[in-house]
Amino acid sequence: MYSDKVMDHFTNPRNVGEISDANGIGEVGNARCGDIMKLWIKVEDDVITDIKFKTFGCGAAIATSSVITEMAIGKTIDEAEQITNKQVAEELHGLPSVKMHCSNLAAEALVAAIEDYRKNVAANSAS
Amino acid sequence: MYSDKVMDHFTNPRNVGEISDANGIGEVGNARCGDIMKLWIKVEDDVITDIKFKTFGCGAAIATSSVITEMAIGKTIDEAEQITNKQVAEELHGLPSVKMHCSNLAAEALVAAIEDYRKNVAANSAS
Amino acid sequence: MNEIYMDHAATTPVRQEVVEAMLPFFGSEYGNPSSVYGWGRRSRQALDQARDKVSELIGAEASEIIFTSGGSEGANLAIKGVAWAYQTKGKHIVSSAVEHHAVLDSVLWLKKQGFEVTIVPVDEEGMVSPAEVEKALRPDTILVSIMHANNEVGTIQPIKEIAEVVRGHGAFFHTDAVQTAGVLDINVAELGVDLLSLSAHKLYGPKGVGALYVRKGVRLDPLIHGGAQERRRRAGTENVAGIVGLAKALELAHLDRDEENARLVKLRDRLLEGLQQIPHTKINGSLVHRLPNNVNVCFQYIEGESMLLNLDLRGIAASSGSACTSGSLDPSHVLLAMGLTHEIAHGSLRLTLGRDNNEADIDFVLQEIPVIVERLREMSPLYQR
Amino acid sequence: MNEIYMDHAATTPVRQEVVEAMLPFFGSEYGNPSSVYGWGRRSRQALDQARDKVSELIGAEASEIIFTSGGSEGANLAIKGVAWAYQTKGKHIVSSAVEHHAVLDSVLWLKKQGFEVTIVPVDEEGMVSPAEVEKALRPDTILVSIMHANNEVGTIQPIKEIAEVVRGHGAFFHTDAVQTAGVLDINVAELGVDLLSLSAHKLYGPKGVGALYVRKGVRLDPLIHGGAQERRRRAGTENVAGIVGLAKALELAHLDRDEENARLVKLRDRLLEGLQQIPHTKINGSLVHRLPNNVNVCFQYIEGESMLLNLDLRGIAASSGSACTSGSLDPSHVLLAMGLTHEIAHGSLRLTLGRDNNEADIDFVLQEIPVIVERLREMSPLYQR
Ligand SMILES: Cc1ncc(COP(=O)(O)O)c(C=O)c1O
Ligand SMILES: Cc1ncc(COP(=O)(O)O)c(C=O)c1O
Repeated sequence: MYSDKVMDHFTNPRNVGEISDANGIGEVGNARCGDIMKLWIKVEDDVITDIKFKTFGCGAAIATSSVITEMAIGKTIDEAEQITNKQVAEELHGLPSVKMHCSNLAAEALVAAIEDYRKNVAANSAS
Repeated sequence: MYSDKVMDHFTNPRNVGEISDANGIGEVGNARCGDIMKLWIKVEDDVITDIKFKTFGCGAAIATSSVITEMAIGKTIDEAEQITNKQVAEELHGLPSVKMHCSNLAAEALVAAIEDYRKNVAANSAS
Repeated sequence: MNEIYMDHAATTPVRQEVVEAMLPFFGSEYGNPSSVYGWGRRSRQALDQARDKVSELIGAEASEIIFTSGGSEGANLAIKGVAWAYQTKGKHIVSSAVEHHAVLDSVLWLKKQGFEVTIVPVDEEGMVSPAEVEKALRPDTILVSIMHANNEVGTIQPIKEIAEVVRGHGAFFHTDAVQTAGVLDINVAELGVDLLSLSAHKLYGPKGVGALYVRKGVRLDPLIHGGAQERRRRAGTENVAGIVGLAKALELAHLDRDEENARLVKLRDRLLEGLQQIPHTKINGSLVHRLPNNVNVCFQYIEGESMLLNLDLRGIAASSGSACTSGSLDPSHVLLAMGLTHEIAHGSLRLTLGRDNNEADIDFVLQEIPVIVERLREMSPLYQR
Repeated sequence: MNEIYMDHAATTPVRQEVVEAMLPFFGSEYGNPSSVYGWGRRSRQALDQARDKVSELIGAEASEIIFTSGGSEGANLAIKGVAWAYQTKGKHIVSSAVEHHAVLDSVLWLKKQGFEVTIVPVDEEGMVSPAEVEKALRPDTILVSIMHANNEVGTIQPIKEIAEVVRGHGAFFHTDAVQTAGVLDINVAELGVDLLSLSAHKLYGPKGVGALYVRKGVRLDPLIHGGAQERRRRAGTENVAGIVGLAKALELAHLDRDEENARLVKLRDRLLEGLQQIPHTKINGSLVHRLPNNVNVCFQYIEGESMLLNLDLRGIAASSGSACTSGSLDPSHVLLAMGLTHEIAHGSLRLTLGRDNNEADIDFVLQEIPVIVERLREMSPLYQR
């Protein structure tokens, strides 16, 4: 069902955990649907220098969370914001069609984290 | 499907043919339904001394024709008239249920032959 | 006693290679294809491969194949499924007088449920004409079902021409290809059909499994509701072994189809010729548009079942349109639709050849049949020399 | 890697004796049971014997058995068949919230066709109460369908009591015994049911074959129209090999049912006990009225499919009511009907034991699961130690 790459990220997820001094946090999904992704990012000079995740969800949810941390790290937030769920799926060499929608929330989580970062920055500069 | 006794009568039918000087002939069934039985009887002193048949029909039709000739021969016409289709089936150790009605016309053919004989007698004594 | 099987239109033996392809799925590979673990994935893979193979062999896409429990389910699903799904669009269905009961009785049942039905007649060779189908079409016709070749008399219908007529009217077209799958070309694009049903046990595969082709875009209400199998169009844990067997059998059939058909046509024609020597004998069905393996004759003055029993006593397995073999009073609806009288139709005999038959079989049959016919005629009150 | 199969509620391996009983019917005994000649009669005889055996084992008469293509077809035939046959008498049907989709979706489809449906709730153990069924019955109720035991949580329903209630109201009663055939006593007279469906592949027989018991006098419209097979209630050339396999499997199951159940209960309870040691774990279903082989638990804060994948990586085959295994968004309708929240229902795991499992398997599973649960919880944003 899953590609080898999905299984690799599922069995050895990269960047699991939290960042205590994160300056952006994104959370998407809800427990009702069986998928929650939470992403922590650390942004320095507009570049994502650290990223960690925690995910409640199926194999696809965990693998997409893991792979997006690899895709995002080192990118500027403007670049990272452009990553789509489709690209995430492609990076994993495809996902089963039933998983494309319900369990591939990674790009949305990343966007949410970046938005949170921007809000924090705006709040800080305003104060 | 058929009992050994049916197959015996089907493969070695008794009394096939016609009786040239028969004094009773009975025919029942029709080609539309796929079964026609014709019985010739020779009656002497109210006793059936000879009987022959010709049948167009399935295995059950041929076997019931054959067995009724054995059952009837030597009987008085009053006795022979009492033979039922059910008795014919029993004599053959049973018939498949789908065959009970459509292909077991033997008793009716015998009754028809006896009636024909009676008519002939009446006609002869009247003349 | 030497047994000669000449009833391949009724069913066929499962080829050894087919049994071998099936065996693992009774043994170690018993997983449910819906399961995520290894056993399940391996079953799923076998299922996917079978689907690819079947779809490829009939010129379809994998997603257009629904595996069924056989030809009858396939025809029922095609007909009732389309009828239910499109009942708001129209309630008129067209079929022919010589269809298998799986089609005819489905259509007649729908009639009881409020659909309208037109049964197209056939000519004396059992042929449906595209013009008659055209005449039957109405603006509210949603489905036409005409078989590819007839199971009794072997007449092959002009499916391509009929399909064109039907397409022109915007109705869907189902063909029952149970007798032609593995024998003729059933490329669905070539034929131009929207639905096509086939059955494994008629093509040297196992009983109880079949396939229904449904062109992409054609909606169906399921006949069997439940799990999400077969893209929610046919519920039930998949008969993995059977499906693998079906795919293998169809594949094998295609390997040497042309040679085998040529061989069968020769045997068939030898048999037909020999039988025509018997007086008062009528060949049924088209001599031109005919399945390579089908012989169907009527012997006047005798009844089919007693013929079959006598053949069986000599080790020959054959079939008849006789009423008595089906337990009904009327003989074959196919022969009657072709204009035969009841009397003659009762005396029909069908011999259908297969891979296991050879010339010696034909000669043996041709030696036995005249003797049996003569014997039964001697016994028949209808026969006057 | 050692593979441990613990998903016997999904499907079971075919027992060797069953395969051996089936093989002749792929080989030399390929006749169509409707044929009059030797091959046909031998197939017919095998079919008759299988029917006798199955009917005897469930306390029915041979004429009351219809062979089907599995549990889903059986349930569909029972429900739609009775609904169609008795629609002039009434159009109300009762079922429960925890039925298999083969039942639920049949009933819901009939609703779309104009029937009325009442779905009876269950308690937190998944139990249907006879009183609730009684409340649902109306003068126009023609059919009630309540499963014998649930396939997810293993809860055994009080079928006898429910049947009594239904009989008192003059409706017919169908039970889906797919999970109990071969395991519990399914004597139809004892249970008091009018219809009962079962499936071979759940009891160590082949996939794609099942049986439906229909009490004498209960009418059915066929689901599959066509030939005169199965007393005109289910058309299609019979899957002789499969039917022989079903009968053999059911016979074998009955030979040592009590010993095997006792063995399974021991294993099951050892497993249940071990799993309860894991914190934030909930056992689902009744602990008293429970199938001998069923374990169903929810691990809070984690999702079922990721659990299954991890188990699979360690060679353990299991199942989940997770939404993600079915491709839907909602988790098991059974767990939701029992009052579980979506969050918790997503984290369910079903382990169903069988003949091939032993104590060592249980111990291995009990060693692996806590590690996996801990690892997934570490990864879960919902989990706070
Ligand atoms: C309770 C129940 N009913 C019906 C079915 C359907 O049986 P089958 O897969 O044989 O169609 C199943 C299993 O899938 C089941 O567990
Ligand atoms: C033309 C035709 N259609 C349908 C069927 C039904 O197929 P099955 O017996 O596999 O259900 C048959 C054979 O019985 C057939 O010959």
